[in-house]
Amino acid sequence: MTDSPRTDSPGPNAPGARSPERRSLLIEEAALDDWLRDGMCVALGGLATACHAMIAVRHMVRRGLRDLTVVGSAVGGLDVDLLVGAGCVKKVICPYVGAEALASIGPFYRAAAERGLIEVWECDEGQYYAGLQAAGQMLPFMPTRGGVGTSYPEVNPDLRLFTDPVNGETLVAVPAIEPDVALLHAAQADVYGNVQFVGTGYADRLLWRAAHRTLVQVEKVVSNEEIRRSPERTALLAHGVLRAPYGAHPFSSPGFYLEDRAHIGELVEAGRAFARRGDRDPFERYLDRYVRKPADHVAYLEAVGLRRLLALGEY
Amino acid sequence: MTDSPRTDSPGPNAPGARSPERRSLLIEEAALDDWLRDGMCVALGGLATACHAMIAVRHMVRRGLRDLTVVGSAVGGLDVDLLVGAGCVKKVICPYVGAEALASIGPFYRAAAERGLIEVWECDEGQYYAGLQAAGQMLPFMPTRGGVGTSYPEVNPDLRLFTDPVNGETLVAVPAIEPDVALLHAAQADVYGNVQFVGTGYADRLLWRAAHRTLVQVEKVVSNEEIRRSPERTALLAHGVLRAPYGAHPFSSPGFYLEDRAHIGELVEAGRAFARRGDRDPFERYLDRYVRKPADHVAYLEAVGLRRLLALGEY
Amino acid sequence: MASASAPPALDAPPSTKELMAAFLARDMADGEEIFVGTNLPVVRAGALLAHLHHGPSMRVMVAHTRTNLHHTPVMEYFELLTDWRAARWAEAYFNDSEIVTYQKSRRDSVFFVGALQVDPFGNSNLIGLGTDQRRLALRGPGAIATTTNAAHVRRFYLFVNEHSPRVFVPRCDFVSTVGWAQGGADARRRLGLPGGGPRYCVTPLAVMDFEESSRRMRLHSVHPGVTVDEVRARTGFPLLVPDHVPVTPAPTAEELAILRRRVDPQGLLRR
Amino acid sequence: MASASAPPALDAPPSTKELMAAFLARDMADGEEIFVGTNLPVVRAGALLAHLHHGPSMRVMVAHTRTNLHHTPVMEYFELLTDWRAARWAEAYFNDSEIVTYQKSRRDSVFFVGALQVDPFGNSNLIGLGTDQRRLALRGPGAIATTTNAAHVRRFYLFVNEHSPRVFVPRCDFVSTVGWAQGGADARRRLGLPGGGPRYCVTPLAVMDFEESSRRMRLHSVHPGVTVDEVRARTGFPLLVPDHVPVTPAPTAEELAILRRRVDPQGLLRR
Repeated sequence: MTDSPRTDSPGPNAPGARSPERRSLLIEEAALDDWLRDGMCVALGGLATACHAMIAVRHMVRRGLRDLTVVGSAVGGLDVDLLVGAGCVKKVICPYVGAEALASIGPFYRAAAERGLIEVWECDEGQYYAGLQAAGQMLPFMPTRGGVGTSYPEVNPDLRLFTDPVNGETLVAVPAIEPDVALLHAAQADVYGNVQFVGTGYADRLLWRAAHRTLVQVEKVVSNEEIRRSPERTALLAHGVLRAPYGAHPFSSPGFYLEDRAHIGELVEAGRAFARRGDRDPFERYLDRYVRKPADHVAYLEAVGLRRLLALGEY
Repeated sequence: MTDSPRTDSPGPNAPGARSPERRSLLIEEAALDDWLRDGMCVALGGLATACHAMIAVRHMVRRGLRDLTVVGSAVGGLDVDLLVGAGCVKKVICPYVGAEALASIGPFYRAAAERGLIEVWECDEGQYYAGLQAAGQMLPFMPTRGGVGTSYPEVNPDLRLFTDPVNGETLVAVPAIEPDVALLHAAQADVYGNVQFVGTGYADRLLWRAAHRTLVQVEKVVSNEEIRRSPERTALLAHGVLRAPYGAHPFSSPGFYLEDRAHIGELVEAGRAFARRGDRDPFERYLDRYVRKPADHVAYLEAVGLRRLLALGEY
Repeated sequence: MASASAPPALDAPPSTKELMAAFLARDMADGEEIFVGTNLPVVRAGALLAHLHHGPSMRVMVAHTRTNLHHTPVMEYFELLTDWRAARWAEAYFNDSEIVTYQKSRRDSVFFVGALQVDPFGNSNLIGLGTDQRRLALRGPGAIATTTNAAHVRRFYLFVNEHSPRVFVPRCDFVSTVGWAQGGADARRRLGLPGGGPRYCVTPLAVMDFEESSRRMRLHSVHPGVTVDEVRARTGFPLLVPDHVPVTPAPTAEELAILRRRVDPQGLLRR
Repeated sequence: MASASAPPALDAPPSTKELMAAFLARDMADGEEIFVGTNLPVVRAGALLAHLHHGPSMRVMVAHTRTNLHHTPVMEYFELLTDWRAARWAEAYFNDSEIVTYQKSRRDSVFFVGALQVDPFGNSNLIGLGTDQRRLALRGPGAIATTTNAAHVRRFYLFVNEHSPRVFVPRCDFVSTVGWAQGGADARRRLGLPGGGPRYCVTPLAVMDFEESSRRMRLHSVHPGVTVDEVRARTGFPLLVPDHVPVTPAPTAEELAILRRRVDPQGLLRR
């Protein structure tokens, strides 16, 4: 994760090929295979119980990807837990994995971490964001004060105490966190990758800045003219756009739907059955029903049921 | 400028005194005296020929403030030049002072710098922003790569080369740039200090983050309800708000008026008369007419003339 | 969302949680920045009570927005950090990464830190229990932003829901948040931490503070019906105890009325 | 704003500035990020010509906005960096501090660097002339963002309006922007600079590049009517000169038509 900065270009329209018109960045769900590979460092956007890129997450589980380094959001959700439960994850980089009141800690994550099955890159949010800042700024590290006097430099040897060259203070040096790809979920984008959120977009912009490439699921694909109507809302420029109505389900999508607590409860109970009793059956049933059997996102939504989806009311 | 972080609070509503209702942060122009003192480090917002807090700048000239350290904007404008010409400035911290095609470099600034009458804290924009970032993050320094291999560490000893503690790369350490006060000009705010820009607001948000206190001139004071109609536009929380229609004149104010090129030309010519011929009379006449004689901002606008102001058309 | 149960009567005696909320509220000053956290009803209620009772100019941070609720008749309870319905009150949004990174903007902020373990100097642990980070006996929820925030904010409060020797330990297995470090009046300054440190530690039994010269934990007050000996027995290290230990003061009728009518009509503090 | 003069006829021969703009345009690839600078009409025209001629997916940065102008019939000329009227084209805004700080978002960016002085390795100076920074004989405009941008962007172009021994010097009084440092194929890598460095130096007389192993400045082409000896004489250090030096190719009719009808109907490149 501390690769030196790259000078090759994975830009939205990698130079070279000529095209008579502006290129569309819209991808089909099946093309996710071109984005995701075993062993990658994958950043997952959103926060806690909101706005995780669940089409991409379920795709990784469906394909049985392995050895992923997952950069969860600063308050990582059960998107991370699902990937850990499915055995896709080697290492987790984020300060928290859970769903607050719905699950104070992700059950698969806790079990795997306690058993040493995954590596946890221990950090708090300040350190986590410092590492992403370093990557976005093409710097090898970023200083931060949070962590001085704590156990963090012991439990995470990547966090090094150093003496600042200006005032001589002791600070923590956080190495760059550089995801290969950031997987985000947003309100809308045009086919050229102009992404707009409803609300703050959490730290998705920083994940975009830090990552090599960014794929954004959107509730709606809108016209370029619609984007130009409110350019101040454009938060980032994606490298790929995936049409994804209800694509954050079972998590919430600001302005569109609230979290599906019943579905999240189903997932949490499956995790707890495994973590507490070693019983993996409920999770396997969950995976069969919601991940393996549905061939694509719309089939997943059908498995969830339209009645349920439409009940995840707006305000 | 590398003070260690402060723990005292200059917050918008400094705790202590009780108040039955939410406190208004609106100030009168005369109260600028409470904000500005000899020897201060003063940050000036806007960029190039736009959005400088000219009521505050003219106030400093009128009061004859001395020994200011001026943190100009990243592309500093003739706001800085005016202060230098009036003898208020000891040190300038910014990568540029001028007005682009209207004056490739500020004439007073050039003359004073070449004669050693002011200290120039030599930097490029990357270093400048790194120093402000450090202040906003309460860190003693921020690393940057821009400047490695250049003369900057020689011409500005505050910019120190150091070996990064993670990868061993040579980087530049920029000390925190911590203004005592940031003086900004924006589109609108409510009396509680919620400031909204038209357009990007340049780097004003970063100046706000770095500075101890922030005073914002606004074209319009609007209701709190108006602010709440578009909370996503609220960019910063000022410590003081000054009602300031045409308050950036002779510079532009996005969405309100363009720059007054004739007036800027008058100022530039006065500067050039001094810089080239040692003739200070045109500048003294300028100061008499536009700074010393007008007792306040409205009197200044009257000196400029309503006909001129209303001709600085919108698009 | 709002509970269907009737709001508690105003003349019912205060619950321990209401008492704790009122204690916290009184310690917060007007103009400060407060975080209305999720999943911590007492902390939420304390912050909002301060705002409504004596803090009309407080900055209220709720679910990635900043607002002022001084004239909001009844506070809706948002259980989740990302509940975007709270944006209906927003004066501004704030970005999660910016709020943690730009600590200078939070010089007036007060903050709350939970813990699995707390030591005699108010250092605390959210990382987990055990000796080897790679094989924790119990993985904690993690520090979230408490490490960085507690290093910088004006002051913070330790808040734990269980007062027992499991929580109050002579030495934390791991320290995720610095309190008064190794002790001494200038303990934090020596580490270069600009924030004011922990002022109080609030539990269901008592309130503790930190003695000024040693920065050791000291009993500040006991809640009604709790004895000093009980607190001592349930604290896993020697607590400094002054000659006279007052009882944590009860909320006034005005405070109770605000709590029950506007802040917590759902009655979360009485469960 | 738009000039009142009639656009130049399409059959008039190209001016030197038009030639320079066309050279720059051909070197820019589709998908790259280009800055439509102010106060540099040739650079502006080169970037926009590339966009309209063969770069429909370029990212066009103009006056703190990002846009795409592929279908915009005629480009308005904005003289000032802060001209907010350019926002009428915006797909996004960009913040001045973010664009300089977050260099990773600009991996596809190409950039232009002006100079008071340029040395044989393409290092350049915008700080000023003299020996003592505190008493410069001539204070330059300053590096603006060129130091940091040139360290990071995909590649950059040195662009000077005067080709003379005053500008092309054996050693710059100060270096504000690194080109190929002390020379050698890996000169920039040794300094840890991730960007691709200067590809061409474009002047009113000629185009220079940098020989691959030494990274010394080499004559690439001379503009029509200019001799190699003339360029040598007006360069203050020995220039590498290959056996055959081509003439900088003239714009095609298609390129000229785009330049004169859509990019520069004001005729700034013909003054």
